[in-house]
Amino acid sequence: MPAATRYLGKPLKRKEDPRLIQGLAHYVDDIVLPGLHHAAILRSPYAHAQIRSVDVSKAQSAPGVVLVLTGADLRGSIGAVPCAAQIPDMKAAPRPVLAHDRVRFVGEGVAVVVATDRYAARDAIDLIEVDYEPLTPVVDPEKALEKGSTVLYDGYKDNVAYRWELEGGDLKAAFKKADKVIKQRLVNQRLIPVAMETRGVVAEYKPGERQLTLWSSTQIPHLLRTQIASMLDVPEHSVRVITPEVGGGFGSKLNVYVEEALLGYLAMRLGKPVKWIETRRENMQGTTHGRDQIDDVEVAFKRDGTILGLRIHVIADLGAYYQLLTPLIPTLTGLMASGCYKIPAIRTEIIGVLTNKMSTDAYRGAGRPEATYLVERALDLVAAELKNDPADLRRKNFPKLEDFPYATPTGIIYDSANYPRSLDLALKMSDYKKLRQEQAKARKQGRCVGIGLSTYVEICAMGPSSAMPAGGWESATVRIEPSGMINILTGASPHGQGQETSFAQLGAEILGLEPDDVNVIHGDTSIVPYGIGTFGSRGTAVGGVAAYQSLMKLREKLAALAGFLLGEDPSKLVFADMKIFSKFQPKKSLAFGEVVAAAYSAKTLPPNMEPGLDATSFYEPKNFTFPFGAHVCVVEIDTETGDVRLIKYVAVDDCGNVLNPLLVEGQVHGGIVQAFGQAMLEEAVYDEQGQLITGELMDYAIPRASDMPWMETGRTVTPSPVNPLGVKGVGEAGTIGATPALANAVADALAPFGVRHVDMPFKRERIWKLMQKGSRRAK
Amino acid sequence: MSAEIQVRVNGKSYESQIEPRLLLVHYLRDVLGLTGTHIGCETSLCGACTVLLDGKTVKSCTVLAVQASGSEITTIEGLSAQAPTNGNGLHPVQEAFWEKHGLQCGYCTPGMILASVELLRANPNPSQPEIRHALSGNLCRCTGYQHIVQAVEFAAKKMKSRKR
Amino acid sequence: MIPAPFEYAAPKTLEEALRLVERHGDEAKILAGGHSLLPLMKLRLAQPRYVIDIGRLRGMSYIREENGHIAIGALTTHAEIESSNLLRAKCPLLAETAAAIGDVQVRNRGTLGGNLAHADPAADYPAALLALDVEIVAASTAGARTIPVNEFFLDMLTTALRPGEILSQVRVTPLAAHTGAAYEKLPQPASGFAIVGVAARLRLGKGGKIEDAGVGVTGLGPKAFRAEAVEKALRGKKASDKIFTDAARYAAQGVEPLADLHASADYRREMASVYTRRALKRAFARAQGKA
Amino acid sequence: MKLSGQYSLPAPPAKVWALLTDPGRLAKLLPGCERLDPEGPDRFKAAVKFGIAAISGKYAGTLEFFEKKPPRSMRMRLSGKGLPGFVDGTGQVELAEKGGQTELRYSGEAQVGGMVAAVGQRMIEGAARKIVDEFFAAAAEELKKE
Repeated sequence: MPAATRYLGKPLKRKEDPRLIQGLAHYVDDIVLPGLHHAAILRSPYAHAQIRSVDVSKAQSAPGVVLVLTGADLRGSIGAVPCAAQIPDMKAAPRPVLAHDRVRFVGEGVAVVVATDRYAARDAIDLIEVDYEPLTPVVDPEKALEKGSTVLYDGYKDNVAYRWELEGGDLKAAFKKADKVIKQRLVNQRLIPVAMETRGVVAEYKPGERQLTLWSSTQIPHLLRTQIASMLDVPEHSVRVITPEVGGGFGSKLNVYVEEALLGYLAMRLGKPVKWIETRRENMQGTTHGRDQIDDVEVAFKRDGTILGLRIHVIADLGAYYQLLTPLIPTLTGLMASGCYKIPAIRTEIIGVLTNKMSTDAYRGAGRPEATYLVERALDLVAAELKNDPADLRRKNFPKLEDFPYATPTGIIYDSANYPRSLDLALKMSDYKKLRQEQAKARKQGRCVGIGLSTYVEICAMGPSSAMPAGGWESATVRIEPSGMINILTGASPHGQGQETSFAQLGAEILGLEPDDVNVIHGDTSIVPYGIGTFGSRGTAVGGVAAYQSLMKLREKLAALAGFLLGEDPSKLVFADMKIFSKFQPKKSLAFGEVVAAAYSAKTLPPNMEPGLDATSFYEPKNFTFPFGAHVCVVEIDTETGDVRLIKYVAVDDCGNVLNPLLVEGQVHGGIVQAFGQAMLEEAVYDEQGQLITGELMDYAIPRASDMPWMETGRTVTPSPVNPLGVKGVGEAGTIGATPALANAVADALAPFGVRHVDMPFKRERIWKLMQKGSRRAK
Repeated sequence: MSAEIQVRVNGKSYESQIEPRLLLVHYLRDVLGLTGTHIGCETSLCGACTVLLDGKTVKSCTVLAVQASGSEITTIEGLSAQAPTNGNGLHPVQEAFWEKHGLQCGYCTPGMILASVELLRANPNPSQPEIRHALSGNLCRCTGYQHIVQAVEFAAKKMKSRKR
Repeated sequence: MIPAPFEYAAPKTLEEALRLVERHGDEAKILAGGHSLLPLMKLRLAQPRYVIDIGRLRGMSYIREENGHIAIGALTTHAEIESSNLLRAKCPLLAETAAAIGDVQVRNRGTLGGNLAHADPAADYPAALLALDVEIVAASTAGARTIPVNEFFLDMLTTALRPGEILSQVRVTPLAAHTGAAYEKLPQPASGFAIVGVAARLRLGKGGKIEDAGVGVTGLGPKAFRAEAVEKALRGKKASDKIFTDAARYAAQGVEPLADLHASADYRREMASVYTRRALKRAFARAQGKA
Repeated sequence: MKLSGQYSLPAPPAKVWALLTDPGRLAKLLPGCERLDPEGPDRFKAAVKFGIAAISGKYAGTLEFFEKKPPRSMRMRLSGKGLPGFVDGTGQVELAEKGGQTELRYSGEAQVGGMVAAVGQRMIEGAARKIVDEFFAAAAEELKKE
């Protein structure tokens, strides 16, 4: 990061906000085109059934209806949903755009109606008659593995999608050496991402230009374009994807969805623009879910608290089909199973299982929250067993500062860290010692208070291309327009993260301008160079670095030109206050705009210099980055009802250098509250028949303002050596760090009831039952 | 079947022939083109579709447009006309959300701002628990709410100083 | 989510509304604020052929004292009840219960009459109205009749309203002297509806003797009900924590609790006791002029 | 969803049996039943309007009796679908004589899907119970008339 910090590291107000707070921004559903048609999709009410027949005749003749198509009609016309994850010996589970023979989860599309307005399209859905032959649904992933279970796909002998193993270190020796081994089964329940804006697509085809334009609420416009072109079998350059404002993603819009291809197809077939906006119910049923692992953990340790080894067995419920990264997500759990500890030996075995449910895929943290959760719970189980303070036990197992870059037995290299520093700060901010004293007092009064701690590390800035299915680089073009205004075109397409501001800060800092002089353009594949997308906390740590590189290229060119015009050594030039001037003779100075004008007028250029000011960079990171932190929280449980109340939260996060602390704080807050959702409230519940019974926000609770106490946030700064900005990424940190802290607090609160572990979500009844059992035992 | 309605939206009068089943939120968005009001959950839980109907917040996904006939409606687009602004065309609550980073993806924001406006009208000096309680009908998945709470506190201060 | 088509009428007078309701029978649904009916219609679980919007009827939204009781018009919103000075002074339980419904936006729009006529087994009002022993007025072309609230809720989503009747008013007796009342609720975390909600009213005599008690329970079973066994266990006794705990044990007597993903029958039953005790304790504190 | 219960009916098992297997009379007793047409031996096509208050929908489906052991026991299968969703269930009915009357026990399991399952979860069991109660109350009335 440049030494000067006129704008970098400053809490600038966001540039994107004025349009958002005035209702002037445009999300997909706000786009209206002349002659716009509307699509609605009929979805299966069965989790598993054979389609005998579909009768669309009544729907076809309903008022306003233009076209009705079934899965059978589309067979062979559109490719299946792409899956970018390749795991050896993985079974295929491709999802057709509409089901044609068998439906495999509640909410799978069976037919589509296009009508002249939204209401007519919806009405016609009710007129389609489908004859289903119900099949036994496979819902529980453990039962799905049993012999004799119904199999989802003909031709397969079981529902195992794949088996994956990762072992590092000598696990046998570790367990042999151990004084003790603790086993625990941990369930990381299935979650629904619930971005406030559901998904939506508008597709328009211009036959003359042979141009298909898709507006989609997505995190990955370029990947989407490539995949849609392939699914529709049209040349990639005839597809343009535009992401307008995106109302939250959290990983659920990091995908290629059937509706995106379907709408493209419909627009091409009809020659009319068509819009489809997902209902909330469709969103709950048919946008990717997250987590859903059963983790059996064995931890081997010495009496003095040294952790020697971890054996992890994961059953990952993948759902019925693969979406873009479905099979890959659980493997990240294996990669990050070391946590921020020096654990000599780790073995992770994963069984991916196919069930009659919606696919799981990336959801804020994607595999890493599961890893952190299981490691942090394991540490607390050991601490409880040894009657050690959880903070002391953690400190004992941290790698030393001189161990960095630290290679884990899972095969990755942590770039930089100072775990004790963040832990110390969190303990200090929370007044941890006093909390423990107060807890002891509360317990004497019969109150049920728990303190939870987590120290975490996560993997960000996804990532080196060698580790990423579609490449791990990011692109940016910087264009300095003839008037001196800057456009940064980034391949990373943000959706709430605030890069229009932080990248403008970067541009202003490097070129000595004001942030208002810098405009950030993203999310249009026809304008912006190819990018990978915004996910895995890579927007700034990869996308930002690409922008930095392009800015530096232009700075160099401007310096060369200004040096030529001023007769000064370019390396002695300073960019500040909208001027370029000599460091030692400030009078040798040109206005920024003058130099830019010279580059465009091209009358006096140094020999061999091209006119214009335009630079594109593709930044390939040499490693991931590894943000870390320490969280402390306090919960109190109502002993009569089991109601868990969070009463204190302290988070210390280290995401390396920071471009805009306001944005970082916002990401941390949001992440913690999403973790609170998983810990306390959220669970996608399918009944035994595979019906999603948390199918609306009336039954799927997400956190409200009134659920949360004040969160105190602190930060340490350990720059990453991986990239020139020293940034690490922060989009998922809060979620990764907070979930185990909350779980540890609840387990700690329940310890007097003889409870060692309780699975999330900590719903009142579950806690109440444990307390009842515990009190009875005590009596 | 169609019905006739007359409404005043953001100070402008409209007369429309509509289907009686047309939801107010669709009327505002699709008929009048006021797309600042968003649809989040459709079950009157998330508050993204909040508008002011005769000065009171309602969830416009659970009101028929015909029910609003004869009423005065304010959407996010018309909010700034409701209060003295700082010359930047923003209502103090809008300014406060900007100042305190009370939004990320922005989708819940129009509803959240209108709910805050109603809160401050009823209670110009709310405590943090009062703010959290008053906004419990508005869901936000990005911010973790803390900056929103700070924004409402900031707006309260600002509105008091402007009245003086 | 879009409702199925229907025919719409917005009568201007109660008489006109009653004639329409009579004419269309069970093909019609009455729309007041719409916060019970519209969600069902949007899910297309309800597809009435006619919707009779009584929201424009004049003179059906009021809270006033008449003939020794407080009369509340059926179209009075939850927000109006929550903020009514008259109710806060003379029957704060109703204001407190109204404030526990949904959220600000819902309370601005939902009406007392709509809520009661819908008879959701987890609605908040019924608990309070049962504890207060109110009367419900049903209008029809034949005239008005009053229904004691204890006879009003018949079953899940089913009331004693007859075809052709419109709920027009609720009559509440102001709380007597030395009376305290409270509503305590365990909300369903997503929807805010009551998993269990208990309203308690206690009138104290000399020496802390409980002269009268009214306890209404919602959320527990298919319909809200008056917990008569609890009331019986309280009447004539001297108020104490112990008597509240003992009496609260009867909260679920004779009721087969509902079960869903948010709470099992057993848990609901236990929570009925816990919340009954909490409501009783708070009602008692209030009867003593505390809290 | 699992349902079970028992009823006392004012007639001996033979008469109850006759009633339960007579589609014409069943159609009259089943709440909301609009049609019950024989489609084969022990198999009927049904059109039913199920629901309570505002929440109601029309379902079309089949009712089947099997493993009939008159007048002691039988199993039945019921499937229906309509706009609000579908119901597929099987059940067992057992009749026992007690002082000239019949003690009837039933138990069954049903799969409910679609919109009803997703949002009406809280109410389904109560509604089902109510429908069964209404049916047997009507059956008792009918038997009394004989």
